[in-house]
Amino acid sequence: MNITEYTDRDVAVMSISGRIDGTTSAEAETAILARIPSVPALVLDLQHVDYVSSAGLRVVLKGAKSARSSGARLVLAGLTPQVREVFDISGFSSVLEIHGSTPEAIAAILKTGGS
Amino acid sequence: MNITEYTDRDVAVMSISGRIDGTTSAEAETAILARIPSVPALVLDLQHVDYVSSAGLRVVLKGAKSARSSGARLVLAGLTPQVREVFDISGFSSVLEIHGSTPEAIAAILKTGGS
Amino acid sequence: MRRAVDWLTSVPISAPKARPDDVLYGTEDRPPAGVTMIAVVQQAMLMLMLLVYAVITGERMGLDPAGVVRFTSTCIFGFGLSTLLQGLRSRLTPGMLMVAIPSPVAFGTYIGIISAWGPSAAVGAVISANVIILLITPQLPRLRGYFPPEVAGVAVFMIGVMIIPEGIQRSLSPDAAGIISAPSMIASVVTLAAIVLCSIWGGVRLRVMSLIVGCGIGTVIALLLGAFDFSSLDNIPELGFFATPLPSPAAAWPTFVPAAILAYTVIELVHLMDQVASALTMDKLSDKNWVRADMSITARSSMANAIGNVVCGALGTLTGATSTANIGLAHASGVMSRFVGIGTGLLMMLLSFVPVVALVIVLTPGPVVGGVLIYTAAFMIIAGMELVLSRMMNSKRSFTVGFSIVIGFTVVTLPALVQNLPEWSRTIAASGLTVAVLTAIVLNALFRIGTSRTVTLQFEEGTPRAVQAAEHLEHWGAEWGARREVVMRGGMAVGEALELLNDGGFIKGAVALTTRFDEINLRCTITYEGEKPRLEQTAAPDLEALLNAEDDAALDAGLSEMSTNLIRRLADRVSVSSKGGKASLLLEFNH
Amino acid sequence: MRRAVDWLTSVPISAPKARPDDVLYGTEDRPPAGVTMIAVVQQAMLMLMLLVYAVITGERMGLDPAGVVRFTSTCIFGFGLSTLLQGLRSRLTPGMLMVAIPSPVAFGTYIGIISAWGPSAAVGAVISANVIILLITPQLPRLRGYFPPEVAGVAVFMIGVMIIPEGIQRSLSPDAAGIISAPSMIASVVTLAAIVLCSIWGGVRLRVMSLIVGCGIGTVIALLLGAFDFSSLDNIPELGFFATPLPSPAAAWPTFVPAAILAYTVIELVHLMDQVASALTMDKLSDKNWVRADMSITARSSMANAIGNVVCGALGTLTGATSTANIGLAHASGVMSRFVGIGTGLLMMLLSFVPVVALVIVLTPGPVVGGVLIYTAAFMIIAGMELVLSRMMNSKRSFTVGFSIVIGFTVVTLPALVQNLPEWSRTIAASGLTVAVLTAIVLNALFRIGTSRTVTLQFEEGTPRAVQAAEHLEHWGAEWGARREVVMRGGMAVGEALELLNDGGFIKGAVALTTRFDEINLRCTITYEGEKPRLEQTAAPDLEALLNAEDDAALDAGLSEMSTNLIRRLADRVSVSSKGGKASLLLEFNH
Repeated sequence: MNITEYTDRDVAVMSISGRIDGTTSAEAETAILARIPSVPALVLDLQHVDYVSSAGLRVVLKGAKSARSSGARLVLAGLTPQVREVFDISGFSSVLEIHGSTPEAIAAILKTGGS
Repeated sequence: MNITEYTDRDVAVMSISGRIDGTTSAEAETAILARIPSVPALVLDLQHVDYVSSAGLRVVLKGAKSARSSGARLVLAGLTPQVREVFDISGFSSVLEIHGSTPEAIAAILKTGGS
Repeated sequence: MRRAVDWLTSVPISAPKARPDDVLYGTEDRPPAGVTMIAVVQQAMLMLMLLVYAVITGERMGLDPAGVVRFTSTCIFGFGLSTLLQGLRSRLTPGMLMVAIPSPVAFGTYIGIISAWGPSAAVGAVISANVIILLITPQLPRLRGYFPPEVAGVAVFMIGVMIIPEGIQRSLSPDAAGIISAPSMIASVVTLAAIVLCSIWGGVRLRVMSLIVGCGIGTVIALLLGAFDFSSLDNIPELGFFATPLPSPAAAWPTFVPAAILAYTVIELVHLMDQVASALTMDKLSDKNWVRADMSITARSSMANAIGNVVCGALGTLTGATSTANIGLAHASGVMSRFVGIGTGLLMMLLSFVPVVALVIVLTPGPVVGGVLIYTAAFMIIAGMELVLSRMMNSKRSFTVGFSIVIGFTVVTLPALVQNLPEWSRTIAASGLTVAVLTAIVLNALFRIGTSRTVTLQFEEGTPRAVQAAEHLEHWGAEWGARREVVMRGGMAVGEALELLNDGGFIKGAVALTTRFDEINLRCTITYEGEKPRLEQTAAPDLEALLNAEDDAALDAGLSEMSTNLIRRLADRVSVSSKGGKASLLLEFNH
Repeated sequence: MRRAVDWLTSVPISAPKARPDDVLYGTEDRPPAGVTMIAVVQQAMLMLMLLVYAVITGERMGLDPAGVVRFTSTCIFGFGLSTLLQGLRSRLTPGMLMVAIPSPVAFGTYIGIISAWGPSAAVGAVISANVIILLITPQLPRLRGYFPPEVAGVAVFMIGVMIIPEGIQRSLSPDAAGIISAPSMIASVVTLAAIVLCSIWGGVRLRVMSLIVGCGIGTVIALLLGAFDFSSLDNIPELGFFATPLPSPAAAWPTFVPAAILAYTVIELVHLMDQVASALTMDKLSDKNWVRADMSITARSSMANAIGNVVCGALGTLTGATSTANIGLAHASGVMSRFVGIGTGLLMMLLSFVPVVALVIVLTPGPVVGGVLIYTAAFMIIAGMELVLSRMMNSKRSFTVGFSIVIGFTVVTLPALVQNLPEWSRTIAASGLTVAVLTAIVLNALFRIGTSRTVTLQFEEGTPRAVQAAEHLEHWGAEWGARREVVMRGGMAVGEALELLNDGGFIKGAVALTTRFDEINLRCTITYEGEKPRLEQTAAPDLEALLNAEDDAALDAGLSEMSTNLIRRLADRVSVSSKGGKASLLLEFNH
């Protein structure tokens, strides 16, 4: 798993690639939880993630919870069909904000503002 | 341009993607020059770079110079054919260490040690 | 009765569809009356142009001009009914805009059966073959491995080849001495050129109507140059304004000839593959959120076509297939509403009572028809090649396709070889299409025997097990030609299971993954030394509540069963067992 | 004389080759005597198996058994010479291991010419056609646009189709009444099955020898079942152990018939495309650092083949082409040394003096030959399809290929249409291959007219100009079918130039990029309001010194001309001009 962070039009983006599973979830959790308090909104670009296990889902939910309590907004983008399916069948799609691609996610954030 | 840094078997790797040209070379320069003094060897993974202009070449040469003066080793890896051609016709291939892929570069560093 | 209607109309739920942005009216949308009318007329006009195979069939059956007109009218009625069925939504019909046309695949075999055993055998063969298809349709997913894209590609390619002689003869109209007619050739070339130019340089809408434009221009040229058999006008039968499209009296009662039924069943199998492809295309084009093949809708589309074909058979006509040109028109015009399909079907059934409509099609000059046929042949040949090469080739697939085409050509170019075969097999063997497709089906089935369908992975140290499992599944999935989405789902579930077994401390020793594929199921079994886990389905946690919970402990507790739930939902069936210190976990996935 | 030899042997420098890791002996390596001998014998055996087309040609020319043996021996001599030429390195020959075999493309036309105008016309046609090819070869890069992969694909595909009747006739050996011979069919199926099984389940080396294995097993079966014309043994001519391979007396002096020359030139154009593809394949397989097509070596390989063919023509045989099976053998065995090619050529020339070698090939049972031909046909058909679809299809390419194949088939299936053509055109028109390839060439050339070859990009705000330029070039490069490496180089140079113009402050107003492609050159012109830059070639900086320099200022100064140097080296020609406040910078790239 690799994590790249950058900002696009002042929106913070965290692009993860590889697998988010039991081996790598701790690293992802640290990165996400460290980033959220300092930004009004964070886009998680999962375009290059080809596998998310339940450990990965847990990290995303923790991130969403942390965002909610700090008044920030966590947005997911670019899910591959198989990752999308995991979010769908676990019910996560209904409680998270998910966009087709990072540009779409950024546009949505810029339009409605953080949180 | 995106820059991702990670270590693989204790070798520092900096993976750049996109274009290294006049617009982005300053960012690449900062990242490379900041990294070199702290490591015995650095692999520049250019696998996802599809364009290098003379400004990009200058950054790489500056990196190599900095590495030489700090006793470190700068290794390039994964050049696409068109980027390789630019390194060849500019004569850069003859003064830089270039490997086919990042795993090969790491193997070479582990075998012969840094610097 | 009431209960039967209820059963028929309570359609099994499939995924909700969303209209893509470039479509004006989606499958379920009801466009305004004006839009509907224009769309219906366009679809019906295009369909009428494609009736040329019905005309050819009628002529080759040796019918007199009045008979050809009646045959064509009856076809219009039958295909109108098929189109109507496709537009209705029920347990047996899909509810889609799919227009039926006489099939270029069927006419050769149909005529062959008539000349060998008479019209009543054709009626019997068409009805029987389509009843067989109706019985096969529910088994479709199970049989997919026997009809891979390369087999369908051979069929499409050979259809193109079989059309050529018909197209060339009509284009050149050679006389008894073999001298070709220059006016005919010019009219045909102009027709062909107009179609090609429209489809290459025209805009999207002109492209779809290129057939109509080409026929229009070609007909004008043919009339100007005299490349039109004006004597045919003298033979125009006395037609009333209104006439019931009746079956030919000769075909009143079906007779059932096994060889004829077999030959026509092969043809209908080709149609079945084609129908599945068309339904998938239409579903994909009209659903923004399209992710996976909706097997329910493709099966219902195939059933609707088969039911329509049984009626066509009973009416004494050949059978139909979905027109891809009409799908293209629907997409290009942005009107994909199934109500347009219902309207088109009804309009066609109405027009079948007006013989002058069929007459206009029957009178289309031969060279114009020839140009259309040549155009169709060229594109069928390319489409077949693209289908063949849509999967990575390996030696087996190359030989299957190459040898099938060689055998198909042999029949076409060396017909003398067929003459000494037993009578019953001749109708099958005489058609290059049927022989090539049968060869492809048999070779494909033979080579399947040689492919191992069960493989075992012994995990190695170093790389995480879930990664090894995913790579293993992807490699073998491609080798077997399994659907990518099923393989990905398998990788997800196996990865999750390995993680659960590992983190739960169930694994005490060596682990192996055995994968078995049989077209119906993908079965992944994880065997290991240790205990079996409990994998009980529990209620899904209230995620919203977890998000608002005070502390992380609540979140972790709420998600503790997440892993089990994921596995249970990703896999279609899960079972665990243990025996003598060894445990195994079986995950099954429908394919 | 001395000067001529010097000229001939001073080969223009091409890129140095490096042996790939999986190759044991590279093009320039001289393997030990034992290895060389084994490799030479294997290559020669495979070549002898592929001589079947020479035998067919001899038989169809109506030669008596002794004549067929002599014809085959003469072919062995001619193709041995061609193989030797390919192995030598000179200004006209490449220095590669490429084995020549009688071409399956040529034999139909060759026989056609002989039956229409006699053997001396064939000699004249072969010699003239190959002299034309020799003249064309230097223009190859310029003509590439007229012979794109889809045209070559049509040729390969139609070769496969043309072989079918010959293969089926020999496999089934039907008698006068059309009753097929069961022993023949069994022997043929066994041959075919053995070849297929070896190539599917055999290891790499068995796969390459699958033809020889198949022929061996097939011959045994044919002899056991009696599917062999034992009477042919009675007619075996009295052959000495040694005989000079002489041309047929009938062909002593060439006559030149324009229609025959035209027909054979089309065939040799097909060979030319094939030869270029084979030479590229061989070069790619034997060079680890392979980056771009070495046009010098492909041109020299084509010339060597043409020179060999002129000699073949003079000897009264048909012409040859490079055997891809032998390339496969070289790669699989890891011995790609050109000295093996020289050895194989010399061995074949020697064997041509021993008539019993040719006799063994002539006596190969018909059904075995049939099985080999069917196998070849199946794989040619697939290879043709793959070539056709190697470029993205669009409407123009689809129609070009589809229509060419339709026309080719028409000739094959409706030969009566050809009978009324003027005598001179009949040899051309009678061959489905020639007609299909000519149609493809003409349609491709016609559709090229309709494609804009000059496009202008007006840069937009927002995206960096270099990015816009790169995307623009890639889009149009694909549309034109330009080589990817040239397009990428263009993108690099244009990007660098835009950066230089921008950073140097040369651009004062609007900028546009005009790109023109004509198969020989890709020309990119940047026009803008402002001054023209100076782009003078300067000496390359001493990079090693810069690396060791004390301060960064020295480095920056040393690299100050880097941008200009890069542009000058990436582009093949650079020119600048300005007029009335407008400047332009032209970059040209050889294609």
